[in-house]
Amino acid sequence: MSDVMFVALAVVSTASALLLVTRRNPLYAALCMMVLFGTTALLFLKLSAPFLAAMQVLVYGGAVLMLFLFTIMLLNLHPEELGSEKGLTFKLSAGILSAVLAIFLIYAVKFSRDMTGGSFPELPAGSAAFGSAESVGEGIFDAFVLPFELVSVLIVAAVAGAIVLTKKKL
Amino acid sequence: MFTVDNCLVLSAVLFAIGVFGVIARRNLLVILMSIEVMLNAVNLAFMSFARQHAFEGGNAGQIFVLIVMAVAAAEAAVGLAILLAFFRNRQTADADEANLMKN
Amino acid sequence: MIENNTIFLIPLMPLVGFLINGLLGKGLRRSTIGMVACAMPVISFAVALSLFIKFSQFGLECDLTFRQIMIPWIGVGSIGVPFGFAVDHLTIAMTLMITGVGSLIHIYATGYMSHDRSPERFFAYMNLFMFSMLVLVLADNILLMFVGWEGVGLCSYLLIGYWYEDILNAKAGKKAFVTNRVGDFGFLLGILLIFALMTGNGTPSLSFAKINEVIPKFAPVTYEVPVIGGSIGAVTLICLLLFVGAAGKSAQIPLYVWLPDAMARPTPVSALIHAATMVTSGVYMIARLAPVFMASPAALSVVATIGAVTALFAATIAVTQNDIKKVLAYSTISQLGYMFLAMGVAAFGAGIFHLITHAFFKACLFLCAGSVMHAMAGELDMQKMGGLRKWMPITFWTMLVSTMAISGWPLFAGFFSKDEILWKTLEKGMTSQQGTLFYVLYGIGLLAAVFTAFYMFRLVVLTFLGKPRMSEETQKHLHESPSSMTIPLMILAFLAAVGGFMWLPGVIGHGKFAWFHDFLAIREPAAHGAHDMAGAEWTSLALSVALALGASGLSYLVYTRGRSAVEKLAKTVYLTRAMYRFSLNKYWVDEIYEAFVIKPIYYGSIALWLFVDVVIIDGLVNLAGILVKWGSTIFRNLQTGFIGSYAVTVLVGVLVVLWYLILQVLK
Amino acid sequence: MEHLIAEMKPLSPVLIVFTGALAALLAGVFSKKENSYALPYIGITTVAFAFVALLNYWGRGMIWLLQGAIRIDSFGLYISAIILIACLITFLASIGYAKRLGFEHGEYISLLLFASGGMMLLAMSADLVTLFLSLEIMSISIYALAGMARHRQKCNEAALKYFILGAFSTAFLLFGIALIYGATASTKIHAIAQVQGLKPLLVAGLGMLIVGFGFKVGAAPFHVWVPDAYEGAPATVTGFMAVAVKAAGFAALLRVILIAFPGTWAEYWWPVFWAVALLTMFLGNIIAVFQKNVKRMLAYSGIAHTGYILIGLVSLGIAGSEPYIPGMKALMNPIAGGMLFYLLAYTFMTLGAFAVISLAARDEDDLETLDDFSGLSQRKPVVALAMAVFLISMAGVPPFGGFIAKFYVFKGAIDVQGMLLASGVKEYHALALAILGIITSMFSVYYYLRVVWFMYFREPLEDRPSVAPSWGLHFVIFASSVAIVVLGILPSGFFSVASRGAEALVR
Repeated sequence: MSDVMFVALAVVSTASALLLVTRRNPLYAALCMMVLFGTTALLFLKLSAPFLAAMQVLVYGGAVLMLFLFTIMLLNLHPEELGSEKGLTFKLSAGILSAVLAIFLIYAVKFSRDMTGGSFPELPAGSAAFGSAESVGEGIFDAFVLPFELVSVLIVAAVAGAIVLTKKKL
Repeated sequence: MFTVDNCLVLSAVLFAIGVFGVIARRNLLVILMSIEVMLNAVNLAFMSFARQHAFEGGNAGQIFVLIVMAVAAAEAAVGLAILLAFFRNRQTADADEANLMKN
Repeated sequence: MIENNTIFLIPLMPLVGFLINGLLGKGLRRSTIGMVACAMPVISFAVALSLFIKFSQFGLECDLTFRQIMIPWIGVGSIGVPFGFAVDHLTIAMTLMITGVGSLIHIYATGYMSHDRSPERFFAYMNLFMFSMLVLVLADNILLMFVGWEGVGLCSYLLIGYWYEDILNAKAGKKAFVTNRVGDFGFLLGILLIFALMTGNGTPSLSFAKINEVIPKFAPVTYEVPVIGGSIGAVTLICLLLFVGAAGKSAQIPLYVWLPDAMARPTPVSALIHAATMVTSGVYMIARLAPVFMASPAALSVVATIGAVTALFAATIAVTQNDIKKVLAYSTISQLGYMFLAMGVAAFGAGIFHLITHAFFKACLFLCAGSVMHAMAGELDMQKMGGLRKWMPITFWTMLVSTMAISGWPLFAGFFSKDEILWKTLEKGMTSQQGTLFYVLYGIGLLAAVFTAFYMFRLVVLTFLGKPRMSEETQKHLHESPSSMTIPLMILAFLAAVGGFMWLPGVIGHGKFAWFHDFLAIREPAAHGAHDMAGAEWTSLALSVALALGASGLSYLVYTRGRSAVEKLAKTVYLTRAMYRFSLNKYWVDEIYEAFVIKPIYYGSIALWLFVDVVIIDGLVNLAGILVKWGSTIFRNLQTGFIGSYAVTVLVGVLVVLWYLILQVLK
Repeated sequence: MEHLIAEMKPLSPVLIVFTGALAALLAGVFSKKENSYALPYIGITTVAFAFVALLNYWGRGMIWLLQGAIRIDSFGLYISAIILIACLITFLASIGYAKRLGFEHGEYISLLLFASGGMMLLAMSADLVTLFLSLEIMSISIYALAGMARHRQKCNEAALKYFILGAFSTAFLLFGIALIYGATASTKIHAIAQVQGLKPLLVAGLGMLIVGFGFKVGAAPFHVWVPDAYEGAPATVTGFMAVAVKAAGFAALLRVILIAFPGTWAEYWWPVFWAVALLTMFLGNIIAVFQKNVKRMLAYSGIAHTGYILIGLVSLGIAGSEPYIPGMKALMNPIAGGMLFYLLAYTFMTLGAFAVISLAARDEDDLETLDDFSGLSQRKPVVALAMAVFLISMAGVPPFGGFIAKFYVFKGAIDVQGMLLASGVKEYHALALAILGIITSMFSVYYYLRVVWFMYFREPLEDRPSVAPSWGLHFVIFASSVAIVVLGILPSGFFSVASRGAEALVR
């Protein structure tokens, strides 16, 4: 059951990613992105990380996707304004290079079987130790308190940057 | 099927698809989305490693996933802001139009 | 090693002059600019003189060094490379020459540049050059010498800017650039290798004293050369690398091509940089590192061979040039060849001796040429001169004196110094095991001396004697140069006449009148059984005197009387019946002469020049230029400006890195 | 909570910088537009305070913070000092310039400070989580800074290209970190070195890290963004990008590579850097030759300088490879010190040169084409002299700082080669690098001198009105040229500081 679900999720996410990068209209691409983020959230759930799955939906679905949709609306490109795309040869060679990258990565993974070969370790039943909000929160406020603070710095910097670049009048 | 390396393979494939999107597309919005796909793929890899190392090394993997999400959001914000500034000056969202400087 | 804290004044003064003229020059009056620029080298000269007097107080044979460490410079390990100056006999001789001749040239330049647009820039660079040159000479370590080395090169380039719009379009600039870069590359690599060896030896110092002490010990060490499969001695490698540097700076084969082109600069620059000082720094460097070079006979042979070949090669080219400064340029290359020949036969003292006498007569020659140009409104072509003696007596006589000096007329400076080199070469041939090489080199040297006398007298005759060939208009404006120009000429001519008495040959002075030789005190191998060779030395002396006089006379006759000269020559030399028949058939003789002497020399010279200079060297320089341009264009075009292509480049980089690393791990 | 505050104390330089960034942001929002001239002074004050706080920790040994997320050591402090100097010079140069180009906002000052804080943290990070985050703080601020002059098309384009390629390479870096985390179950840099085995995964991660950092420092073939981003960005930002991003990138690269992948790992990574360094030196120099735009030429020259610094890293790799050659270890500290010295000399040369470029040529354009430079010596003799000093120093001509820096780096390679030969290893990689380095730097004189040429031997063009530079710009140009001369004449003291900085990585 678990395997079937994984395969299904993998197929859906790969398909949506492929559609994303091939759709001409960015609006369709954004919709594909939504599907991809959703399947990723489900995969996180399968990986016993409910908190992160929730965050995935909130951050990606709520923030990132919305940003993209707003921008698409702001630009308001008509289909005829989309412009031309790269030539077929360029796309083909890009595809080949990307495929080679995937093969290399898979190669690296498969040749490290002694480490990655097995299935995931069993988590003690009923415990919320691994992927729960408590356990992640504990990490955030203990060992990773500095990164957590730095995230806030990062977001302030990003907001400042975004404002200064886009505000009409300063 | 649901093993560590298959999760990683899925992540690698998604990553490569994102790479393809960045390279082969001219629409800046799609390029930005492809970058999000790459980051998403990385998150998947982190999550599967975190699940595998559930009993060692603390929660570093999951924290990383969280941080990558924040970074992705920040990058999207700045990236779209740059895109908007570009669009205002040029009236286009075509990456290949950004070709004033070369050689 | 005696501490002395006045040495720094010698290079400091020109630096001060540079700063004054460079920063304030715009607001100063012309006369003030000239005054400042001349005063500085003169003060340096005075300081150097005071140091020289100190040396004399210790006695000439005393081997001592004054040293002044200003500040620690580059710290590496326990001992650093200091920013310091050291003055020994060799240095003080060079310093006196540079500041003395330099001062004279500066004084001359105040007259020569009197109509220039912006003399402050010119004098600022001249002073900056003096500063760099003095740093080069006074440096107590090889790294500081490199600083001066690069500094003089830089000033040399900067002075190209007087005549060219864009460094890229100036062929001269390009050639000077490429050849000097090649030279500097060798030099820097040599320094690094020395540093590596010194560090390996546990004496991480770069001072000349330490290098000369330690590096010769590495003579047995050899490195395998990976491609060829042979091996090369560590010291030989160092010497060859340093020699590449020296050849670049001192215009030796194959890196000489920039010097003739550099003649486009103002004449005082040519006199100072391209005759007296900068181009001799390669010779000085080898003399400075004499013990290192002594440890590698192979490298010395290379130096000697290149030197002798350059001497002959450049002299043959000089014979046919019509541009007065080009002749002098090739002559300089040729004389530098003599100096390297001296270095190569381990006659370091003789080489430096020739360096100094050469500075006198060659500076004088250049300045005379400048005087002529000054009068002729910049005309350089000797075909359009002639008869100038009438208008410019002082220039003529000073030029004649220096010409006799360079041609090796007895008792003039060049005679003593050049003959010393030739004799040492012959002596080496008679004493060393691979004598043949040195006999050949001696022969080449003699032949070059013949050519030297020939082309120099050709120059004098074409310029000053015979009928005036310039236009009426020009003739009206001919005049002798102002005294600010003629006085330096006379001083230099005087030095060129008597400078040789500093060092008389062994057979004449019997070792008593060779104080310059004693003074230099560079450890030369003692001449074996000098007395047995007195006969040989006399022969050599006589031979070179005869050749010099003969070639001068021939040249004089050929270029003054033309065909009738040949007739006359025939009469004086062959007083028999055969001569009479020659005389009868003078056209026939003339044709033989044309066919067998003039034409071969002429065409040979042209061919040599065309082939080596224009085809090979120019070709190489141009090829390098084309390759760079080509490469640049190709790689520039890869920078397409498209984001997608950039991302592809990055991705390809990723793939190559991953491919390499994964393969390495799986091995 | 108290212990947390106590623990944060050694981080005070970074915290001061971030506080200053927030202060500048708020000041920019709440102050009137006519008071905006005061904004750079907030930045200058902040940097001064941070510098004092930084000096306070110099020489105190290593301080581990927050469960090993941060290690404050001499290396991090040295790099932080370079970054603060760069930041200070950028502020000074921005006085007047920012107003002329219309970005005299609080956000500009604030983003510069955010970037600096991120870079300082990057240099101090001992944990990949912190490292990645500080890298992102730096990058995001710089992306925005590059596009700061919003109405200039080139500026938009520069930001766009830099952003897309930067995010692209960051994704690779991140994947690399993921693989390393997967292989070692740890994100602590020091812990990674303890792990054995699992090589393909770890080595793929290493490769991706090299790509990510190589991108930031502008090493070929990951240098593609450099020319366009440098040319398009405002001159002050370009200077900051060229110096601070490179210094921070090298800091992270050195720390990760030398601490997490020492010993047996060295023989995997040094050939990669060898090839990268070779390519970087070659490409940077050869493309720079025929550039007509000085700003772009300096971008390519910056690439070339990366190549020279990488020579040091390759030497370190060869020297650190197992099995150790006796005596090799003693060479490592001077080599790393040479690299750090190079970064310092590079800081002054580059920032000075870009400060000169930020002088106006026409209207709002920078002083960037060769024509703009013609006759500069007549219009602005002091500035032209300073520019000549910067360029000649970059070319590696003595007696300026750039020569000494190159000398240390090349000497390091030759020393390593000598040691190899002495112990009978017949490989010539270090020598090849040193020779190519010397050849290319010899030929680089060509394009640097060309600018000097235009400044001194061309007549000025008519249509280049002269704009009076601000006092800050004058001060920067003057101080940088003095610094370059001092670094050239009295390098010993600075080199010993640099070697102490390197002690934290290699002893």
